[in-house]
Amino acid sequence: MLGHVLRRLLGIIPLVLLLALVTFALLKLAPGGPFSAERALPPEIERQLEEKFLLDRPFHEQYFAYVGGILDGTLPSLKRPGETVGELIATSVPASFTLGSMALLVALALGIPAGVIAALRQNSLLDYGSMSIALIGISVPNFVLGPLLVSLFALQLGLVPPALWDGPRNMILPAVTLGAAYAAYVARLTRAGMLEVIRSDFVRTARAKGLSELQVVVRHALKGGLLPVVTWLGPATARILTGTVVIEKIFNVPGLGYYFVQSALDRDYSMVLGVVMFYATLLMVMNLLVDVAYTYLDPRVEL
Amino acid sequence: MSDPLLTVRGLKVHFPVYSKGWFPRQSGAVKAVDGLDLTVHRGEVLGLVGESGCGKSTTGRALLRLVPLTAGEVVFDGVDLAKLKGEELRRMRRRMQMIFQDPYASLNPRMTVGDIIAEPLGAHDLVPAGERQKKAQELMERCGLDPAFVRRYPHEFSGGQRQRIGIARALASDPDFIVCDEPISALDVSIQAQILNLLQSLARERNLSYVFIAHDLSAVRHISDRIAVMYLGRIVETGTYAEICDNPRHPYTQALVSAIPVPDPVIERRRKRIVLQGDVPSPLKPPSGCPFHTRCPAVRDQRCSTEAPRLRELDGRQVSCHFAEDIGDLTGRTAS
Amino acid sequence: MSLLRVEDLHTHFHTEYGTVKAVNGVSFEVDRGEIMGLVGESGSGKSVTNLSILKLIPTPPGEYAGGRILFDGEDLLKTPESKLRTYRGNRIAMIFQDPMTSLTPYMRVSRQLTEVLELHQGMTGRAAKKRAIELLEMVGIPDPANRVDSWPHEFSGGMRQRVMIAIALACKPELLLADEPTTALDVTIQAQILELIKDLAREHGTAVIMVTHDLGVVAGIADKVSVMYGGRIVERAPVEPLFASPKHPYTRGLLASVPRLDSRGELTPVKGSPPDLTALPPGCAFAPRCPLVHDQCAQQPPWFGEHTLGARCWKEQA
Amino acid sequence: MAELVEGTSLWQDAWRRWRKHRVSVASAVVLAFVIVFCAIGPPLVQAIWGWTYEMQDIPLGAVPPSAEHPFGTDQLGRDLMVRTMHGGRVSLLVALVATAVSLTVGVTYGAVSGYSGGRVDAAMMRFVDIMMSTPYLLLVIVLMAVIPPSSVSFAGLDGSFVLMFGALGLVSWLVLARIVRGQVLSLKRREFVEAARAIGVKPHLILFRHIVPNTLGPVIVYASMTIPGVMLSEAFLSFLGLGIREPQASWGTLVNEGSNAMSVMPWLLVFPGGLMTLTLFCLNFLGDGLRDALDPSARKS
Repeated sequence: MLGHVLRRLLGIIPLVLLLALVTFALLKLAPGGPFSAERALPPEIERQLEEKFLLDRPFHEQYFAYVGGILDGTLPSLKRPGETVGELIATSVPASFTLGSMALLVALALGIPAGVIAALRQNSLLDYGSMSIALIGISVPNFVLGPLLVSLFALQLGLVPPALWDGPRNMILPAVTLGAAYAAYVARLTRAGMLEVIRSDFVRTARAKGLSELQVVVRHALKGGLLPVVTWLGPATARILTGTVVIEKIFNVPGLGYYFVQSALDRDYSMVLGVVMFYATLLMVMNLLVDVAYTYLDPRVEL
Repeated sequence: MSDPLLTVRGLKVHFPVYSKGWFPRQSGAVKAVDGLDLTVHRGEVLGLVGESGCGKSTTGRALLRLVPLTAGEVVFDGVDLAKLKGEELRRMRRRMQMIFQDPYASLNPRMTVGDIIAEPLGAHDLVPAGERQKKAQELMERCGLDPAFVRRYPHEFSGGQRQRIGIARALASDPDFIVCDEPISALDVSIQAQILNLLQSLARERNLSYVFIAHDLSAVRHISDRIAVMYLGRIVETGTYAEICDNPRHPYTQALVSAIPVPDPVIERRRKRIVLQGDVPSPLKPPSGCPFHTRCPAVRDQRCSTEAPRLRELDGRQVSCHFAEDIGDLTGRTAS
Repeated sequence: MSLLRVEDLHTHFHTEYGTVKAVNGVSFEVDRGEIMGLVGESGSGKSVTNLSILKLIPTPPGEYAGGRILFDGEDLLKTPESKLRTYRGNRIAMIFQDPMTSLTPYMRVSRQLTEVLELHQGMTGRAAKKRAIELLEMVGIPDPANRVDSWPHEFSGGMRQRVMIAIALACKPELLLADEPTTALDVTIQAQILELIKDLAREHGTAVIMVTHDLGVVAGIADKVSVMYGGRIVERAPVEPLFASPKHPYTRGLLASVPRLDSRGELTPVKGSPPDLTALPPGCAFAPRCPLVHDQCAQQPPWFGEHTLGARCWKEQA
Repeated sequence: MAELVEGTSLWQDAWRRWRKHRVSVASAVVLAFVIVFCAIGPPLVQAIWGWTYEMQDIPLGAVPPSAEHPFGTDQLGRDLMVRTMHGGRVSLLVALVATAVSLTVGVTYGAVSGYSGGRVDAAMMRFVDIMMSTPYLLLVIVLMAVIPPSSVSFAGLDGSFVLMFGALGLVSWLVLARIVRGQVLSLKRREFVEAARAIGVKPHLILFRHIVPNTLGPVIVYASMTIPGVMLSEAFLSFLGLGIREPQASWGTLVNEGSNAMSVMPWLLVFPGGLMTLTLFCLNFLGDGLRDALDPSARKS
């Protein structure tokens, strides 16, 4: 088990490097460079800048220099003089991370109970109601929901400040906006998973033992019913990572996501590369964690 | 008995097992069939019995070369199927057919019954396209189905009727040889006899040869001329139905026969059973020596665990047990 | 008085294709220490009868549409759920057909055993564990002390069925409901399991209802037999007369259509197909397939005494 | 001979089941209205009022909905209704084409992988695994950000469209490839395919008569669920300013503009956002109904 986890962790390294290579190649292949797009930059200065950032070197030298610089944290941003990629990521990650994990929490805290109840009361009004709400929840894009929530709760009711990021009270709206669709999705997954388990033979066995309905659900059904949700957590991380990009824009959250889009538009090679590598590592580690969690939940699965 | 239609020698079917991980490597093999010899004569029904996982279904598929063969030869009417390729093999399939266990899974749910039954006719260009449906209806009638239902779909039929469709399809190309893979075990008890009788009368009427695979020795006894008993990928005993069922010599056959309940309380309560201990070993790691020695009630000495017994002649049947002469009847009955 | 007395039980299922009368007026009784075989094909209502006794049919879509189930004098259909729970797994235990899916895959075998002991006997901790090991030993699991903490998937099918039996017997039930307990197993394993159930029933004086479609199994294990067809019991008899001189044409048909290991006589199949439970005929459900059918059969089903022996057939009573 | 009895195929069966799913049928009807609205709207508006989606009236500026401008106008005085219709055309077109791309790639890839089996299959699925464990949407963002649309314009289509078709098609085929592969693998082992081999049916007929028609159900279900996802992704990228570019409009870009002016000009968000949400609703409900009707495993419930 431990050996396997270590092997998987080591396996992440070449994958991240490969991904960095693809990204870097993409950036270089696309017409235009980081400084060519800018207005009225004398060729002399452009050449100086390119020299400074090693952009005149052969491709492989650049690649190794950039990746090395990211790994030891010394690579400077091309567009924000005086700041390194490492510092920029370090200062913007906490906001994104808080937002993402709160959204996930919202999703699980709303979705799981809703799904369980819908499954236990299958074909009841409660089931149809909550599942219709869930389907509606999936259908509202968060960039529509966000402004609506802001206008309702911040501008009309004045309950929370509209677009600030300076305290837990202000995190509610962004987290709910981001989490809503995932909550709906989790509810559907949980319902489907629970329905499958609740009809299985071993749940009938548990009832035949004389357990109460609550004991049957909690001890025998829940673990299996939640397996689809656990499987979903891996890809969910990826989606939440990109989801934060939009939310950060709507709510003016000083996080990593919007930074990333901006640097891609600016062709800030070092920043883009840094964020891609950071996100890729994070995502792969999350996937590994999900796989490990899975083996604990389902003893039949081996890593 | 007439000349052999099908002869199998040293047949092995191993399924590779791969290690987990990003770059899987073969880490072993499930030895589903592991050195099997068999003969089927023209017009003969050979019963193939054994418990789940003994490799009987794989054997059935190997006889038609529906699974890749690891080693050995399968000679059908003088042609070694193991050496045939592509189109040659496909043409050979006209003469050998299969009836499957699961009447729900073995019919394409998106085709009409007529198209399903007529498919072999098209595959081998036996009947002009315009007459195929009519031929399918004749086959339906022969198999006890209402030919008016030729345009219905499989899901509109019951299990027993579906099995009749499967039989009609197998007959369409007028084969000499049919592998019946547990054709009745998925059916209701009251339907099983209908299908058994149908299979039996078809065999007589068309001089068909069957390999009839089942785990139910009673049904096998009913329909077979000879019976072969399998355990862990090998034949442990083969003989006429009476030899196998009334006077088995291999300890495994004896245990199997004694374990099958007889629907008669008077006899049932008098019978002595050989209750085998433990489970069938994994075909991934079959035991050394005789594959049955780990559960054998008559296991003797070192020889059983080191030397694999060969299938040899004994009183007219074939047995693979080192001590078949000595062990006698393990239930203590007097030999009849 | 009998330990269990089922009177005119009706269990229906409401589906989009109509009401399925799975159990349609079933009566029988079982005494302590007695093994009753409940024989029938798939869809005859035998498993639903068994599940109804413990009220394990999900409602909806199921419905207990009538009748009484008297267990030790108490009507289980009227017993409140909370009290019924103290019977389940305790005074009445159940084993199911498929041992591969009947144990919770996410729970160790030890926990699944101690759970019942905890619930019904208040045993906890080490005492419960010790008892769990004893139970596994009793059902013939080799090396139980080491295997008690295994996961179910580490056991073979036969071993899992033994674990199921150990769970069922944990509280020494008065009534054991066995729902095709050997159908999914190989014959050599079936022989082991049947011996086990027989011995344990005799030892503890447990009443057993053995649901099966295999007449051979019944012949070997049961004291008396009820044959079901189309949601009703069509014949009731002690085991020997049932096989020696079956009265109902369906029973006769079944016996004549099952191949036997000890002979190779001609098989006479029952013609036709099992009935559609959503559209049962008003008269005898077997009439469309019956060789002896006459006018009377199409009307009222023949009268059949609640607990008398015999066959539910006009021909038989005439 | 007796009269032939006609059967009902599984497709007819599914159709009957789907028709019972009222919400799904209603969604299909609404969806049809939305499509017609977007498709024939722009020429109609032009004929009645004379507006086109790029026609500006800067002095007019942003006005709330009125009889003349049912949805109001934006800051440049462009009629919002015709822009919403046009945006709908673009969004729906992108979703359809990208889904078609993903279907083509995914079905081919999955079928080849599943049908070949063995090492080819293992290698092909490894690649999908790797792709799935990377934040490929970030790569799409990079792609969309750095490639100038003009460099990829194709057959008269705006480059930003082509880029969007490709980018979204390329990221959404992964799951589909897996589903198709799983289907093909299990179908290959199903007895009726084995039966076809035993009969001696020619290999290409096995594939096209026995395997392909039986994968179609899950593929249709998945495709119906992909369309709303792709539409959302398009809007998401356009919202970030990476997709469809001015003067073109999609629902994503319109919502982006609208959300910036939410507090003062709510109609700018409400109309395109509302229509888009309605469309997504209907697509999701439609997909749900199709799944219930076509997916044999879900049918049991």
